[in-house]
Amino acid sequence: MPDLGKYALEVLSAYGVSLVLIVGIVLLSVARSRRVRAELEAVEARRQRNG
Amino acid sequence: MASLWEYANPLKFMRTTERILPAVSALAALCLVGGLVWGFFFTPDDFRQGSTVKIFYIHVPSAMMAVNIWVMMLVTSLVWIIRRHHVSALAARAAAPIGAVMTVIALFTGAVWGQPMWGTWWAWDPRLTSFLILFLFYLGYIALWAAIEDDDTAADLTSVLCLVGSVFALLSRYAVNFWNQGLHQGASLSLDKEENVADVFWYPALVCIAGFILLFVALVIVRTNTEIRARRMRALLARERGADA
Amino acid sequence: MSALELRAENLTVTRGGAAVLEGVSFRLHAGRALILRGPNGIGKTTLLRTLAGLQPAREGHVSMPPEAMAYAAHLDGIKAVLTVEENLRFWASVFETERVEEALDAFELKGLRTRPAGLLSAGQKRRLGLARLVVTGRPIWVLDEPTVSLDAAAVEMFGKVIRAHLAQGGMALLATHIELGLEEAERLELGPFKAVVKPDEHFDEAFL
Amino acid sequence: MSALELRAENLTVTRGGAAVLEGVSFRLHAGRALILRGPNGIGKTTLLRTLAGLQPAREGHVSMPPEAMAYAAHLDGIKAVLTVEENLRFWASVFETERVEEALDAFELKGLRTRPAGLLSAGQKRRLGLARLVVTGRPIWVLDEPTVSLDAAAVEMFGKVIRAHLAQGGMALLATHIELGLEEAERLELGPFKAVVKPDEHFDEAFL
Amino acid sequence: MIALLARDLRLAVRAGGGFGLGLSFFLIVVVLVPFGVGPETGLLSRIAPGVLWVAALLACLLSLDRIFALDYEDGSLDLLATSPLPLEGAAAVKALAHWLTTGLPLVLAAPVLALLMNLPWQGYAPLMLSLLLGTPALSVIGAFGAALTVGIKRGGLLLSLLVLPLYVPTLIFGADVARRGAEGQDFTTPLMMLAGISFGALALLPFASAAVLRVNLR
Amino acid sequence: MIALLARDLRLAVRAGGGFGLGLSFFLIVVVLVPFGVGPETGLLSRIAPGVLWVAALLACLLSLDRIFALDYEDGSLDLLATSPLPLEGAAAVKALAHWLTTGLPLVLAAPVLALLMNLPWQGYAPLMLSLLLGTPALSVIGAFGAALTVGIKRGGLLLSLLVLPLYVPTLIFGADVARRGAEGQDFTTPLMMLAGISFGALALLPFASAAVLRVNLR
Ligand code: HEM
Ligand SMILES: Nc1ncnc2c1ncn2[C@@H]1O[C@H](COP(=O)(O)OP(=O)(O)OP(=O)(O)O)[C@@H](O)[C@H]1O
Ligand SMILES: Nc1ncnc2c1ncn2[C@@H]1O[C@H](COP(=O)(O)OP(=O)(O)OP(=O)(O)O)[C@@H](O)[C@H]1O
Ligand SMILES: [Mg+2]
Ligand SMILES: [Mg+2]
Repeated sequence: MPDLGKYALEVLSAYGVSLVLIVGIVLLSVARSRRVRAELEAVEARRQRNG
Repeated sequence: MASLWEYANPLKFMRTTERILPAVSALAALCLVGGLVWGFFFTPDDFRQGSTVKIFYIHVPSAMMAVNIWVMMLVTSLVWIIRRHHVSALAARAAAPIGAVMTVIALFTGAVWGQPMWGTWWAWDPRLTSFLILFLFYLGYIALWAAIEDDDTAADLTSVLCLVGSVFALLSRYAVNFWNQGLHQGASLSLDKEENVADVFWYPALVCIAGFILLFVALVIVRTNTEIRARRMRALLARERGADA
Repeated sequence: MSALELRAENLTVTRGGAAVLEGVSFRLHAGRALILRGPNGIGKTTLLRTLAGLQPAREGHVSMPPEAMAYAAHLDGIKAVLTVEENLRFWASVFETERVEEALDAFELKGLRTRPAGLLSAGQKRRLGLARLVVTGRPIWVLDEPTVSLDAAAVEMFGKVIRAHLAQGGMALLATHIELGLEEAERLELGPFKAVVKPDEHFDEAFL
Repeated sequence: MSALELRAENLTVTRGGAAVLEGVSFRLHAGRALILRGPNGIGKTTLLRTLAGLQPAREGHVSMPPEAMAYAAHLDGIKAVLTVEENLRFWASVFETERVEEALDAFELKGLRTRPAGLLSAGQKRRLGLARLVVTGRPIWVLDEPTVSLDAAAVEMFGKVIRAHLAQGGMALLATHIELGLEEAERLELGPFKAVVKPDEHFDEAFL
Repeated sequence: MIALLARDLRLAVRAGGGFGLGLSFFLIVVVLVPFGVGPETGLLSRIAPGVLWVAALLACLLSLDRIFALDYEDGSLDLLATSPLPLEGAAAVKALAHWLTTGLPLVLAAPVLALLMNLPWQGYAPLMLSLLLGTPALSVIGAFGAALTVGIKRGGLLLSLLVLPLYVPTLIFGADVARRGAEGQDFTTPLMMLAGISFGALALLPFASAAVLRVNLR
Repeated sequence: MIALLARDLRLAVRAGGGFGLGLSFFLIVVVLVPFGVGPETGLLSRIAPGVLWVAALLACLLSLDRIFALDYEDGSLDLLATSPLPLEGAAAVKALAHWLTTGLPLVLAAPVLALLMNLPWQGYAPLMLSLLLGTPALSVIGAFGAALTVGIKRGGLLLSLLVLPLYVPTLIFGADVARRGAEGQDFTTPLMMLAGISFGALALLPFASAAVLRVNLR
């Protein structure tokens, strides 16, 4: 861990919040992608069955 | 050589992009982690700014992305208006929330940086102010997409909003400059060597910028494909309903 | 009125992104009326809106431009706070004609001319909406369920106005579920044109 | 269900300040249904709203409180963004009953339970609106034109639900223009109760 | 009651931005003010408490017409009125839902916007306290106004006219708490007054709203 | 065109307060601000130009949704779109009618409210000039936003969110003219910019509005 001096709080919070936001949007995107993919597959399967 | 427009076919777009997605994501992760770790742990403090220079590695890439994502949305909106390729409209829709998040990151890191540097969290500096306005544009754009039921209508309306909004965003940028002269750093990529940030700080920053760009590409791929699937699903459900009736 | 023939060829009309009717073709000569028939939801309203130029057709061709048509639908754009006459005068000046008196006469609205439209009964309101057609002076009338909430006497009034319009060389295109007493009109059953979903459709087309 | 008899005595109901129906009286025993008939504008809707407690009667008396009644009209308070089941569950918890499954069954909505109500067809939406009645668990159903936009199969479904409700000792009061297939129900013609404007009314009463 | 609250919150979330829009309006008004009065931080920090309060009030105001109008239009309100829920309770719950979707986010967002307006640091706690105490009053008063205008088409502007004068006392005491706080003065008196108004409004206005709704449903 | 203008004006007058409501909102916001920031005249007169501009802008904003929504709901817009009037012209005329019923009264009322805010005397002319030049831009930009949201139920808040960022340049230059005027400085540069924005918006935005309306009518 580097010595951040008197600005430790600033630097750490900048990194922390940014990382949380980035990870947040990545997770949201992936989760929604999974969900929509599954839903679409269900609909397509129903379509195959019903012709 | 096949025309670029072939990729406007949703299926082809999805196949191609999903093939390259793992590589892009891996590279993005590598660059991001590498650049940030390099920047955070292995660069010296600036003699004036102390350890706060480390914020640079997030602040600058996110600020650049925030602007460039809007430009990309403008281009894809134009493509939709002119050639009516659905993928294009959906890519703009997929990109907007990423742009908004980038704007928030730039604003937040800037504010945190401003406190030690300028002695204030926020000043109505032109660049900061125009970022705030950019954020509002992102919000309006996203809200309009969300509010309209019909997909093609939404695509058309948001595209026009993006066009008109870009013009007004430029105007605002100019107006804000006129309104208040600023505190903020000039562009560091300027040719004037004096103003440039020292190389020690620049190499990791370049890696971070590459990381942010790759991250954006990966996210846009995932989100665009999600939008394509959601669109397809709505179309199928509408048909089922049509067949029931 | 110069219109000689209205031809629609192989029209495909869409609603909410999905094709509703496919391959609709018909011809209509000056002085004739055509009644569109079909069950609820078949796409009558959609077809009429397409002809009137309010939405683009996905495919096909119409021989006359929307500027030749006067469109009237369920919502008749009547302002409750304006009087009957003011409502008509407004449309007359938009369409640059002078036929307000004629229109008031045709639908027996003379006695109501100074009544604010908001105080009219449903049937009277409908008559005012139809009177607007006279005022447009356009050759092709495109009417979506014109006789909703009219009583028998008013339906007859409407029939007379249509016949007079046709006699002057105009045309009329009507969608309706009930009999209008226009025996001489041609009929077009829309059932056969219902768009079918092809099972082998490509993924990218499935958006549409 | 404890209700034994619903008596309305000498009701006068008003709309927009003017009396619409006067001196309406009827009795309805547990297990029976009453159909209100009359031309457009006679005041059926007004009467039903008065019984349901949404507006006060100017005169007269009703033997059972509005709390015994479940009211359903043209607007059925369905939220487009909630699913079918969520819509029903909401009303079930408002009325503190547990009969959601029963209601879904009765109107064959099980297959649609997770569909957002905004995507239902008009007839399905109406079925959902009627399913709400089952969920209320109240003895007297007050229904204003319940079968609008229902097809024949759904009307039959509705008849079955009504009969089941009556068989449990409930009551139903219906206003309708069309036949519901409830031959056993009593009928009340509202024509004779139409309010007449008395010429000798006092000036201050004329405000009412 | 809880079911009604849950439903209203769910509707606000699903119907796209019940939360977001009021908040964005708050943000926008606060951003516009510096464009109007100029970027000087000293001046901005002096007017910050007042501007934040006025902006919060306007943001509340603009979302008021959703409280009852949508339920009126689709018939839910008729059905609620004939349900076992007392209409007073329904009116109170709907005001609560409005507060949760609009007022509470405003309270939470206020510090961020206060930053933009350069509020002195000692002003943050009083600002949030005053908003926390005051916005519930804004919601119940607004619900009363919304109940009054529920039958009127496009009644938005009329609603504003009716409600804004009613907002004046809340605004005066609320902004006073925030201002005194920012200047480091004692603010117990206006705080007590603000609390009094809030509790009074919360206790009494739902009855008025219900009475007015009954009239409008007739 | 003239017929459409005449009709819109007549509707505004008859429908109860097309003129009055925007104006009263302007009045109320301007009155609320002193309650918010405190009664000090020095402070008030400094922020007066900015507050008047922001209040005028909000008053404009709140009446925007009437521009197209009422005509959309009763079918008039369909009929207008199929009439010989070019839709671009109709959009321009409707923005003009909005300006005549909202913007112009605001310009005329501004001096009275400036009095309430203790605007220095030399600030009156620039204030009115800037409002006179700026409010037409507000109306056409607003008409564009109204055209975008015409199909959306209760789109009012969304409309604000879309339109307010577009108002930023107009606001900045307009308020700058008024502020410099009040401080006795030279204000030709911002005035030219304001005029430029107004004429640009007037010349181009009606086309965008018409395009967007066509999409919404589909
Ligand atoms: C909250 C507010 C802030 C925002 C929205 C913001 C925005 C931006 C933007 C848009 C850039 C442009 C990137 C480029 O052109 O390459 C940038 C770069 C930069 N910002 Fe900020 N900034 C903020 C606060 C700060 C603060 C407080 C500092 C530190 C003192 C700072 C230091 C820098 C530096 C050093 C750069 C790199 C400039 C360059 O490219 O040479 N920023 N910022
Ligand atoms: N927004 C929408 N998205 C998808 N499909 C829709 C939408 N609106 C309507 N439809 C469907 O389009 C079809 C055609 O509707 P249209 O109004 O043209 O029918 P119509 O023949 O006029 O019916 P009616 O006799 O009831 O007037 C219907 O099946 C309807 O369900
Ligand atoms: N706001 C009002 N002011 C005055 N009279 C009104 C108002 N609204 C409705 N009316 C009148 O009240 C009468 C009763 O209306 P009501 O809706 O009860 O009739 P109804 O029997 O239900 O008709 P329908 O068969 O068409 O449903 C009608 O004659 C109507 O014209
Ligand atoms: Mg139809
Ligand atoms: Mg009725």
